[in-house]
Amino acid sequence: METETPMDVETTSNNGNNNNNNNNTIVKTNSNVIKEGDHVILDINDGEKFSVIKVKLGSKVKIGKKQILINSIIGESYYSSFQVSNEKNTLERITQKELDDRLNNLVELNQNDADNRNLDQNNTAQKLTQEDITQMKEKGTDSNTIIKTIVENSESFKTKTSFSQIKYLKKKIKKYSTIVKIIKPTLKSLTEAYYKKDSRKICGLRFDSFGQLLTLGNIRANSQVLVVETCMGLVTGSIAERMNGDGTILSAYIGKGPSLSIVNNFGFDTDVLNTIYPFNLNVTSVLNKDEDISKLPPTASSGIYDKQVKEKEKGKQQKDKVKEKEEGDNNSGGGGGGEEDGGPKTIVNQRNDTSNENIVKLLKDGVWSLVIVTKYSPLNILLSCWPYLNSSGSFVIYSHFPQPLMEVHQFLHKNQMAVNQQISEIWMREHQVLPKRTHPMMGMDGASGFILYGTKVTKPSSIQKPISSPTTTTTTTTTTTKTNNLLDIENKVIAATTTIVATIEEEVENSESALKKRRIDEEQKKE
Amino acid sequence: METETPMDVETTSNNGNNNNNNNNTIVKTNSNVIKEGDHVILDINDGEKFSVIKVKLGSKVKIGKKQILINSIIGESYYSSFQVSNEKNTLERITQKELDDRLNNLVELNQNDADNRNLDQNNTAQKLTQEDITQMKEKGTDSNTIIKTIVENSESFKTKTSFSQIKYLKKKIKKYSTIVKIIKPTLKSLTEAYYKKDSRKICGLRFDSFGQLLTLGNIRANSQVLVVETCMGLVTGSIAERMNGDGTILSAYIGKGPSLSIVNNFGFDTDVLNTIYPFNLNVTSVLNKDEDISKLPPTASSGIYDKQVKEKEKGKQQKDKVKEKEEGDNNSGGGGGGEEDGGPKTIVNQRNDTSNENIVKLLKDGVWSLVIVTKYSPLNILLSCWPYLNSSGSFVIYSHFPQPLMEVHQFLHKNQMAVNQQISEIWMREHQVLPKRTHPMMGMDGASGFILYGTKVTKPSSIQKPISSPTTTTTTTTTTTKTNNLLDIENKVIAATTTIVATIEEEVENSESALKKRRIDEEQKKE
Amino acid sequence: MLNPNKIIKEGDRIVMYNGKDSMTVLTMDSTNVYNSKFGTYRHKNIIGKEYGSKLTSDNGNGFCHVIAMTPELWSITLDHRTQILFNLDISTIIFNLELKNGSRAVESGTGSGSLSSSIARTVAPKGHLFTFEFHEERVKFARKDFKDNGLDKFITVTHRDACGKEGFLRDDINNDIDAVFLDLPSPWDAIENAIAVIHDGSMLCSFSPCIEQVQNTCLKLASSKFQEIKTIEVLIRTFDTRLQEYEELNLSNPYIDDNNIEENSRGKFEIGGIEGFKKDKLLSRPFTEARGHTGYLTFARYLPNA
Amino acid sequence: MLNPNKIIKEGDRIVMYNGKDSMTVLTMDSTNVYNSKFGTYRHKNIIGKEYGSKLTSDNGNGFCHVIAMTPELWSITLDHRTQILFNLDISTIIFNLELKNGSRAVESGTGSGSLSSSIARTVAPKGHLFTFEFHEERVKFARKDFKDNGLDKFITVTHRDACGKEGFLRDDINNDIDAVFLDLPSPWDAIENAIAVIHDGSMLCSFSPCIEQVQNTCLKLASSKFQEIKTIEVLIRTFDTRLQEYEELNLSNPYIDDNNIEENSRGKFEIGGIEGFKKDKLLSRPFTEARGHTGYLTFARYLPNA
Repeated sequence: METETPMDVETTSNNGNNNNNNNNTIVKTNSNVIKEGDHVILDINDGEKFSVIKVKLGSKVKIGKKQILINSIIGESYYSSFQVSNEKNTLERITQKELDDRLNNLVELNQNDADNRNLDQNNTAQKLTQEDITQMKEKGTDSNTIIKTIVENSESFKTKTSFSQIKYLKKKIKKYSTIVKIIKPTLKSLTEAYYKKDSRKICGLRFDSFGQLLTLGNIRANSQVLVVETCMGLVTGSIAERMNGDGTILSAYIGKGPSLSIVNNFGFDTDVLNTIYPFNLNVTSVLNKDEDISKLPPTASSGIYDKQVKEKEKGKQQKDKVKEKEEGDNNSGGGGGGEEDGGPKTIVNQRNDTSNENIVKLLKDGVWSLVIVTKYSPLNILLSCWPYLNSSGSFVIYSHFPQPLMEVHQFLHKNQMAVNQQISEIWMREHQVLPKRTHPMMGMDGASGFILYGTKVTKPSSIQKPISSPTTTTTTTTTTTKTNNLLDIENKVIAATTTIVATIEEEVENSESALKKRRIDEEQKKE
Repeated sequence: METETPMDVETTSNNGNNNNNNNNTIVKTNSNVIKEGDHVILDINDGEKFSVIKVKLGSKVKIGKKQILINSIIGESYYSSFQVSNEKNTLERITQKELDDRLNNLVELNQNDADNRNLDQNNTAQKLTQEDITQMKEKGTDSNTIIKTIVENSESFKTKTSFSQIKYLKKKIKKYSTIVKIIKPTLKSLTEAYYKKDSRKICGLRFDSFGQLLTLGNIRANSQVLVVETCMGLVTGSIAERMNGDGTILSAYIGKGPSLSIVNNFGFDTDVLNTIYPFNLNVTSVLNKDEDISKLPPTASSGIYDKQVKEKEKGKQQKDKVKEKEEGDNNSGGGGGGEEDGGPKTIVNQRNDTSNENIVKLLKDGVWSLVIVTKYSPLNILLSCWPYLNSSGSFVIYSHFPQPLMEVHQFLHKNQMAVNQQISEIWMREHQVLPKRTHPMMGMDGASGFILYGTKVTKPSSIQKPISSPTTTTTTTTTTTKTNNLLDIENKVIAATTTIVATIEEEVENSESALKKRRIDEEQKKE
Repeated sequence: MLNPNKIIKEGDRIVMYNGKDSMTVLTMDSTNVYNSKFGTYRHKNIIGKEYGSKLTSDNGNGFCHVIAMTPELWSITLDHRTQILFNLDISTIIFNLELKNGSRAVESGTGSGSLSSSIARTVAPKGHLFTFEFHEERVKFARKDFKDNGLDKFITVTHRDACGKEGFLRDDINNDIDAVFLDLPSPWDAIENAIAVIHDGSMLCSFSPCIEQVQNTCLKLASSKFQEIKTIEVLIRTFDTRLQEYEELNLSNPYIDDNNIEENSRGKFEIGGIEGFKKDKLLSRPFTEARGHTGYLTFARYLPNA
Repeated sequence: MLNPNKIIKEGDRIVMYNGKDSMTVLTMDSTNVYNSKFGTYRHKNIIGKEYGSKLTSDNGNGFCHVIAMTPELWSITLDHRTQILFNLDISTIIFNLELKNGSRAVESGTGSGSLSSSIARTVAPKGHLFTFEFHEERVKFARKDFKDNGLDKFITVTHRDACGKEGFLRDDINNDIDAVFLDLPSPWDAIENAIAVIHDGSMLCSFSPCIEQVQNTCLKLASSKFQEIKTIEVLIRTFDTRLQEYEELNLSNPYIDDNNIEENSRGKFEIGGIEGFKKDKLLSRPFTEARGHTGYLTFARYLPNA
């Protein structure tokens, strides 16, 4: 494996005294240092805003209303914090200890735990007006002085408990100074950033659901995966990160061209980018109809393609297509094109063959995992991809709503196309762990989304064409077909389901009793 | 208010030095004592089994395989525990302290916290065979001796931590001795008992959902409530308990006669029983059609009616009806007729007029709350009762499944029949609170069921007949109508919904922002 | 609040409803006018209308539903002087404290009076709530609110520290309290005071946000002849339910005939060579913004003789 | 486990699937026979079949799906020697430890090897898992399982107490560990040992059932140059989804015509003078039996220079 770019050093310069499966070199001590050419996430004021940039000596980043020079981050450790210097328009290194000390040195904290018995409820305890504060800011007063002045003019500050005082100060510090933390772009950090920024762009895919998606999808190196997503490439990127250069990712797009701009922000090495094969989902549809694939347009260029290279390759006549693509990009990304997409485009797939002919070949070879995360109704997408999922392969669908997954579940169950199916949701909560103040966080994200997973199976005879009608409850769709036909279908479905209901019941009860059994087992073990 | 029966002493002999709204006498010191004539719940081995009986000197109860005399419980405090004496077939008072001491005196507990490093995983640490133990039991060896012998023959017991040892002993004590706790029947205790025993009989109504149902239904004394339930009377009884003699409960049954056997087990006073007016749900249906109500059969006798009294009143010709009723009872109670229904029947509604004519009058007067907890599809039931719910009255529906509630929600919203609607579910977890071992319980009840509540509103003009078709997604129903008609409806619904979607969106966003705002408010207050 | 008539009359407290986030409480005063972004309404034009009516504003530009007050609506509309208990906690507390018409209950602190109002609804008219609050200003606000809502006959507010020497003792309380609710920073310090007013079989509930408080409370309860000690958490999950535009792609597959999809012409579209159509589907999902914690509820029954 | 072929061959480890509660793991040995209540299957009749096939038993009475092994199926089918980590905890751990092909990870204890198998799948083939277990018998079982599942190339099991003096030090570990996972009664005692093998930016995760353990761990992490300290709980909610018989009552009301209901003749019934009919409806609800707690997951990043 070659190390062509300085990105993702941890991976590509991986060697040393490991056992037997490692043909790379390890220079772990350097892996956490920010270098030129790295993609980094700027976390501004603890999640207030995120930007992804490629580090270059002399380049500037817009933070607030100012253009800030980023030179000082080069050579520092990842996850370090920097304060924006308003005078010099630079970033100045500040350690966690300095941040903490600043808090403690700013004012004297209350040593006794005050109670709030005599706390005045009206929030008129501040003697400074908003105007006074604005004036200070405009004069360029440094943030520490502003905060100190505010605190000195607060009547209620003295009556607060030290815990409340710290909380108050932290808030003020955040308000009157800008701290930038430099984060290494990984699946985890990018998911956090995009979820906080606008979760709709990534279909609301929360980190814990995302983890389940990759686990239940049996994602691993040296596997073949078919992914259909409208998450700007985050899902494709996640699989590429996990595989880290070994395997094949068939990434189906819905639109004029691939919408994989987030893949860029991982800062992947060429080896990793070469595992990604973008293609139009329409290919599976055309293939299923046994129509001629050569009539389809080739995979259009995309965010993960270097526009210039592509244009040179394909000639001038492609220019219009690129423009269209950008529109398509914006559509499916839910308004896309934020500054995080603005970094220089890297070159992907110089070596792999993304011609429709090769895509068809790869699809026909079969994949071991099918992953669907889109804003579209999933059943048709799943069925269109189903022929290319190997028997015994894993499928996993993420959806904002449970209802579409219920329909898929019922369809596959009814037609005996899958086993081990399960619809699930995650309940996740963060905790505040502090001496005498331990409790779950008051705020909570209540919507993990829903996941359906299962294992594809085949009948002894080979795949038969099952009866139509997705489920008995799809409605607007079903109800508009010709009526005689419809009634026929209804009857068939009803007839077919009576026995199936019993089968599910059995399986379901088994599953409940399995849990019971396991619990008993565990309790016995605990004794 | 008269005190005719010795039941429910706390309420009926309620007096003393209270402020101004109390015309009863308080003899609180006696209220917790078990007396003859009381209904009591026998909790056998901490929830293993429950029985409800009416206390009578000399009566026996079947516990395990034996008939046990209950005389000794009379005069003791409620919530006391008794041990079944195998020799004398009586109940012997045992205090919590004695139970605890027994645990501690049985064997010496480990003082050091052993770790499980060398714990043998195979559970072959018991030298006694199951046969040995059975022999001891058959010989009539007392439970303490059996447990002591088992422990002495356990290799692994010595290596356990004291905490595990206690857990182990508690299990063994439960296994080899029978402890009966006498519990006062209340909404809380009856709900716990029936939920543990067979939650399906009470539609899976969990205590926390039940609490929400009564709160969101705005249940209070001096109100009028219409309740439709198939929970054997638990919901009707809960409302009667809350109202405690002041108010009117129109309790609609589905079947041949009222199925209110659990109402008996509350041990209500006549005043309370007289607030309950059972009637056939068909009355609302007939009334809605403007058909002659006099053609309907009168309210049949039921579990809450003394059969003998009723039979005397109605003559021999009613006998067949009673039999039919019992069948109906069993059907709607989900297999009913357990031993908890076996107690002597009390007399209800001697004074209130449950003739269909009076029911119609009460319905037409209007109710302030509509409560629905049945196993049937709720929309038709709700709409059938809707004309009798006062404008601005509260409705609340409980369902095992969210889908039927979604349909009701959409129907009422679309036709502007209700505001302030909300579908919700409860996540509830119990905690183990012990020094150094505090954590949520490993087992959890994951299904609270779902509740829809809202407030009925009227349009300025008075109620108009809205377009038909419950929702766009009801299906088997809708799809079988004449097709032309159906397509018309589809179009209308679709046309109608485009604007509605916007309205909901607005309200929904408001509600999210309201939560945000409240959170900010709170945080400011906390400072 | 407890006995609304069907028709709105002078002096009634009503709720002007314009969405879950937009409710206003009005006390009917025929000389008064209500102005909002939903229009102008003279009270005298509201009086005489049926509760639950949809009213058109005086100038005909806006509309508003006028509904009767309940403790739940009150707790949404009240000015949050302190953190309030949530509806689900309230209903769980009332259920497990076994409250009903006739119960005599003690509460501390009163806070915003949200729980007090719910308890009063349940114990009225035969029972009574004694609520204790150490913050003087809150006592005043609460007394006024209870009076305005017509609950003052059923609630007595005492300005006192529940952990102090006097505790819950009053001349009109005489070991006859059926249920005690504590929402205090150090609930364990009030448990002896609670014991002084309750009877054999009474229930106690303590609400605490932090687990350390729960641990202390449980230890104190266990050593004070309480049994059935149980700590739970309840959280509400609410659902965003609506007819939603949902996009279906028309892709070929070997398993179903897709011609039924092509016939549906509503909102047909094309994307990247794939045909699709839009449909309205009744969908439901939990709201993203949810409440992750309110507090732990610890219940126990006082059984000195068991 | 990691590279199944499409066709079953001698020596493969396969799963005989007959429902979520009824799975059996078999190692293909053409001389062997599998007997179950779902029929008798000679291995030689299984070998050569496609993975995912529905097989009919040799006597034709039963059938069975034969599917490829995954770490998830393995964790369901394995003999639970200790409490195992649940699937959702595992996926959350792997996600937040930022594991991928090439990562070098440390785990203690090994337990049943359920998490180990999942980690191995993720870090293989370029990376490695070093797992430490103080219980000798478990070490033996784990080594055998990893070998049987073809994971031994990617997992090294060390029989050692993670809190002991040696900690995680080995000749083949050299401050190059990217992620450490601790499932220990006193995780705080192993944190110094973890620091000895990780590098700037490495992640640590500790799993503990009790909140007191979490409190100690967080204090230790905060004083040991860890940042981004975060404690979460994740619980899975699974849904019972099926076509369900649902009863609709035909009751008159002034709002909708009910004749469409009467026309539906499937499973018509009459109860107490009310007509009704049965229909099949696709319904879903959470399972009643659920997991209320597994443990708290505390994550932190080692940042000695930040």
